[in-house]
Amino acid sequence: MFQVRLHGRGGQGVVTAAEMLSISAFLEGKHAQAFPSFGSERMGAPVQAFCRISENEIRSREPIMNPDAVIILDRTVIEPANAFSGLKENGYALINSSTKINVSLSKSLKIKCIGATEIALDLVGRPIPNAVLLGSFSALTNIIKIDSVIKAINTKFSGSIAEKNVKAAQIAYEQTLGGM
Amino acid sequence: MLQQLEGSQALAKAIALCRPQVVCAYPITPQTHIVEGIGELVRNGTLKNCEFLNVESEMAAISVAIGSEAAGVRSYTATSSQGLLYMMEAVYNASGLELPIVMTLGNRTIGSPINIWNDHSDAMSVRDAGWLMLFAENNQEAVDLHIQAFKIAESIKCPVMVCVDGFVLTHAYEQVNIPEQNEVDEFLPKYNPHISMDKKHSYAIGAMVSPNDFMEVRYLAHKRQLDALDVISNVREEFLSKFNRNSGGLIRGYNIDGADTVIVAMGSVLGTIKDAVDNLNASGNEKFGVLSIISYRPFPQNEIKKALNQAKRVIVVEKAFALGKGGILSQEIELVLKGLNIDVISIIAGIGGRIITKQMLMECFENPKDKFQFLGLNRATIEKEYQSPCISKVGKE
Amino acid sequence: MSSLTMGNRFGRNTTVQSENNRPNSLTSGHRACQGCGEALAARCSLDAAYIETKGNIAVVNATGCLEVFSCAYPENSWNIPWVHSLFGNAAAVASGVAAAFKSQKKDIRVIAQGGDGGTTDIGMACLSGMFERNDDVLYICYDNEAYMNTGVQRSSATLTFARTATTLPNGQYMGNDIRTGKNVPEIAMAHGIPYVASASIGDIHDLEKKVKKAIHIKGAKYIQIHSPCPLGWGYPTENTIQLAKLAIKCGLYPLFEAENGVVVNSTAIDNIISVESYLKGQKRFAHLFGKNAQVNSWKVIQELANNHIRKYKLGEVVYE
Amino acid sequence: MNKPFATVLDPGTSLNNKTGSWRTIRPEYVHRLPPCNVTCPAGENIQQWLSLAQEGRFFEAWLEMIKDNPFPATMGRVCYHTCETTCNRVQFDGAVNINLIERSIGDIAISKNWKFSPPEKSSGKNVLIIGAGPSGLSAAYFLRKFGHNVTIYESHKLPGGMARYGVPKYRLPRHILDAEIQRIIDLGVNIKCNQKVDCLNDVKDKFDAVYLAVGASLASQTDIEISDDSKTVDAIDLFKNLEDYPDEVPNLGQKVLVYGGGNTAIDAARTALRLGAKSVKIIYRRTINNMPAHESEIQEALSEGVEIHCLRTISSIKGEKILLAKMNYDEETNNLFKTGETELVIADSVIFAIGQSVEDSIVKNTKGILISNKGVIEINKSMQTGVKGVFAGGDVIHGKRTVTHAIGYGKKAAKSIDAFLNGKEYEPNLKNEIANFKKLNTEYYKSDKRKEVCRLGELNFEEKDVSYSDEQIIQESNRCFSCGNCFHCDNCYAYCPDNAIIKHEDGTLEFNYDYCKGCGICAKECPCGSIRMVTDDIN
Repeated sequence: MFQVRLHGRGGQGVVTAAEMLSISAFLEGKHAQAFPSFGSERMGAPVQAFCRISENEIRSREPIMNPDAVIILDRTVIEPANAFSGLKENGYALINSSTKINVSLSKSLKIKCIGATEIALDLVGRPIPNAVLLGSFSALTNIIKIDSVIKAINTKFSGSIAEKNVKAAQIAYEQTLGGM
Repeated sequence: MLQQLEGSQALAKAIALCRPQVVCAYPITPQTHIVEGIGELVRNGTLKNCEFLNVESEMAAISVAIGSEAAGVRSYTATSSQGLLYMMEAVYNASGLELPIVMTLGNRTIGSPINIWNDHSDAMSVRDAGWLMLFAENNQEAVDLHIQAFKIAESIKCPVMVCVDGFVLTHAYEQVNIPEQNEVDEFLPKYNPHISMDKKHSYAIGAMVSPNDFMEVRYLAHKRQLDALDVISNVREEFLSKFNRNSGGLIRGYNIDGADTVIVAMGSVLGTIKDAVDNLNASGNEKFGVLSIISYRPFPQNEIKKALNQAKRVIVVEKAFALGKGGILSQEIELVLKGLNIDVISIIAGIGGRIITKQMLMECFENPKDKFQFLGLNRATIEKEYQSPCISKVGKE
Repeated sequence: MSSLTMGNRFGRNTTVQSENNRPNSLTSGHRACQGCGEALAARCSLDAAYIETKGNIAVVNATGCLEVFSCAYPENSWNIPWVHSLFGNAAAVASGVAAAFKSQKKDIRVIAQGGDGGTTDIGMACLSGMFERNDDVLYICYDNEAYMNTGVQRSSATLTFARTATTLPNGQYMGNDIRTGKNVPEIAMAHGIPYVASASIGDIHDLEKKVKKAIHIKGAKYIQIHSPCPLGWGYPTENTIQLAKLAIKCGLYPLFEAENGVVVNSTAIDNIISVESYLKGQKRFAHLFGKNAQVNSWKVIQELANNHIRKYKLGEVVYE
Repeated sequence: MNKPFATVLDPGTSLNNKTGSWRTIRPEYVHRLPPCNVTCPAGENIQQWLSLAQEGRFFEAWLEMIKDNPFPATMGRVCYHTCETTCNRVQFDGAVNINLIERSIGDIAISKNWKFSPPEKSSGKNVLIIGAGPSGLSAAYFLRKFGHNVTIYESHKLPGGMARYGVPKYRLPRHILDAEIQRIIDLGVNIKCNQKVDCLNDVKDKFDAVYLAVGASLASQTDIEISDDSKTVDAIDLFKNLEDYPDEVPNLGQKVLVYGGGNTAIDAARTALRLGAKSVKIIYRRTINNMPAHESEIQEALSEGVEIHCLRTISSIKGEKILLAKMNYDEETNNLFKTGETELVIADSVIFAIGQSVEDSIVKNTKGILISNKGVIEINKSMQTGVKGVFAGGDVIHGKRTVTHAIGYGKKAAKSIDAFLNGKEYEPNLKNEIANFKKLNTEYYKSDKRKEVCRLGELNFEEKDVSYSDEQIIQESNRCFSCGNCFHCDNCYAYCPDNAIIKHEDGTLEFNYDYCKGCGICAKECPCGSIRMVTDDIN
């Protein structure tokens, strides 16, 4: 079971990212479960979402407290949301940031920063970094294939928005692979 | 077809497959996505010959469904929490009129204080309202129960409420097998209403009934619910043979043969419970089993008794309780097991969306300290509040 | 012979009610009080709708006198498809019935009906919702100006100073001195629905004309019918029609029609009378005229009538 | 369909609930007597023929008229129509113009040559009627219809009595009168004119019954001092001469006085104008409001230029000088006295129109027939004189002397004689309660002004044609309230909150006491007062 926790703010597509992640896994024949940290839907408020990926049926519905990876869509929530809490030893932390983030942690993590918002603005025209980060996540973790991410984007979006997001995710994927 | 879908979207698709002709909706979290989904299916032409009404309140929503069922068409609505209470009067009315409405209850607690998160307080508040109440364990079952619900409702002329845990299921993406339209059509034939409103059926529906006959009306309604036990089982069988999925029915056991302790629960918490029980069984000596109650109304007493009578201990995990008394489901289980010398423990969990973790459950199952307890209750807060001059010290626990 | 009668042997300008094959939507054996205005209003309205649609109507009834006296097991007085759900939800149930017919492509016209309590008070939310959605329902309110079924308590349709069980004229209180605050036809008009009308059993020609017109209009329609209640108002049972006529003649119950939110027609009064002659025949206003009455207190009601006369252009104000 | 128990019910099942048991009073349909009918001297069922006229069924309306009066066209001209005075519509927007409708239909009957149907049977009995005036002719008509053989002896040249000799032509054209008399003759009545009966005893035994209808044809006498050179004439003689010798136009001079205040005085004055008088003055002792003449007649006379000088009596007539005594009259006490003042007027002639009296010589030798102190023959309630089989009516008895009354007497006498001939006593029908205005609910009648006509024509002896057109007849008939009798307005049926009235195919209505709760709305909303509430019998 691979568990991912996503952090961000309302309006950044945190929940959609979790959903697309689950769809990507599903498309690879895996079981996946995505769910938000339920609350009223307010723009700008800190938001969490979760995604479990497994070869077997997923029954548990508890929130993810010990993720294998965290995806941070907005670096400003890291502290207030305690975004790294419970993250496993050698877990992944994918952070939307064009500059490198210095975090002092007691455990070793695989941290990757990517300027997803810039890529999104550049290619999609909107500051929604979720698809970009999923492309990067695919490269970073290899838990899901980039093809699955592209398919997932295409189920959630359509037309030019889908096209642009796919492009952005691919760029992020390439960038991430190249940077490793 | 197997799809990765949000629970609400899956339900919207499933309900559309049942071809309701009137769907009415009033927004309340967390039920909203379901009717939004149906609305979209109506608008894009997937669900044909269906009137989708945006009404001004839950009272209107259920009332529209009452009207359309009375006029002889398959009708659907959904609500949660306060919405259910707001339609309460009509909830009783719908069952009294024997109108086979199907309603999704996206379970949510009841305020005040206002709280939009999941528990079963809303469902428990209508447990005597004459509706059949079925609880879904996961989104696949939620989908399947809705398809079964129309069939059950229409065959016994009684409304059915399908309880789906708010957020936990309604907002969760997971894989769901959505049946094909032709399969559903075969399973759920065209609605043949027992009452309708036209020149040929000039009936008066909803007569006043005096003390001379009212008790008989109620008795018959009770009898109908008891008869529904068989209907629910049969529909499950039929569904199984048609769709090859073991969804619905009255109860479902998990490792209960030879279990010392059986955990009884309803709804989505069962998944986490099963994981907890698997962990316990893998490590300890005591053997744990799980009993899912799918049909809460009618209450399958005999089936429950049969499932539990070998256990030494029964732990009921319930997401609602009766203030001033205690667990609700546990009381009913206790009555079923009366005289069998089985300990019944009531664990109130997840109230107002409080986190229920596998860890918490395991600890509690292994060593339930009290016969009645609240899972994850913050003692410090309680103690602090007890120091407050505003709180009466009388009857301090 | 006069065309003001309900029928005549020449068949000129006759009412549905005068026809020997009228449908009797509400038939005999119902348990309404002697001289019940509501029973009459309901039969008149539904018969007109029935004739106009060749029997293709379905009726939703709010809880209240009409429902209780017409349909108690084992006796049903209705000869039309009829459903009763609750006190406050008739409009919504009717929306559901209309939706059902629409989905089945059945051309059956839907009528919801209730008293003033079930309409102007507890049923207001559902009513407004039905209006706002412009659902294809004709809502008829039989207005007898109080909760009669429960023993004559004040409703938002109760006339100023009227005595009810909850507005007794005790001490300094003058009956319903809360004022008459809710003009539901105007509220209906504010929704911009295609058709709104007021009517009265004091003018059945007019009433039938309005129902016949409304029943064909697609969308939400509202007709409020003044239906005197011998019990609640305190008058001899034979005076039901007379009082309805007096209410029209003094201007207190203006008869008008509105389309899409605009008054398009009102019935002018030939010889306007004083409200006094209307009020005096009713016990609910006896305290305005008795020994201990405040002098000319009833003139407040006259002013209400005058306002109607001016607003709906019923004629010249005669009594100031 | 397997319906839920108790909450879903079949339609109309409340018919099992007989709410009639709630009732303490109950409505019933009644027939009340309309005031027009009550006051009609001939007892015409006016409402009934108006009802037929409303439907344009003029023949049936005429048949209904002739049930009580064989002279519709005549009566439509000369009747003083008390029916219209008492018509309830007077209190609403003016009486129904009954008289003109009767005339109009009567004229249609003449123009279409409608006949009386012959008697259905023959009794073989012979009845003699003495006098072919309105009363005698009326009696003859009814007796003939009853199947008796009728012979009339008439002293004048022509039948018609006062209708011919007391009513000027411009009010009653003779072809109208002749046509209506001819119908009676056509029915088989044998009228022998110029046949004066001097003594009843000479003829009475030859018949099974006799009806004395000789009228009052003697001009009343006065004690006014009249000089020999004065020119005076009795109105009744003036009319007779005009009728029997139309070529001899009497010369009344330029200035004419008429003495009297009745209809005859008015007729005389208007006749004088037509004979060339330039000034006609009526001298009457009381006030104009007390004149016995009919209001409309007075108005017409005034319009034609007749002057009416009230509160005066004639003291003496000396040539052209006529001395009048001024009078004082107290209406309350009915005291009439001379003021002492006098007035002298100049006139070429004076016409007396101060009443007529009965010529009683015919019965002087008949034992048992009594003459009252007022000079009229006394009769019992069956109109029989003191002699068995001898009846009397019309102006010879005490009562109102109008053509209409005469026709009424004739009808009543005929019924009595018929009963007598069958060995029975005539019993009049019991009269229903009167439908007065209070019993009506006039809200349901639309205001519709009475259609008036102006009867005034040119100053000659031709009648002005004022009859209604067919449409006008229908329109005016429709103004009838139908007082006291259901006219099928269906108000009761429509307004009953309990549907407790059954309307049959033919439009007739019946109370269904199974469901009637006795609220009384039907009675209250009945426009014509033909429903009454009565205490319910306790069964």
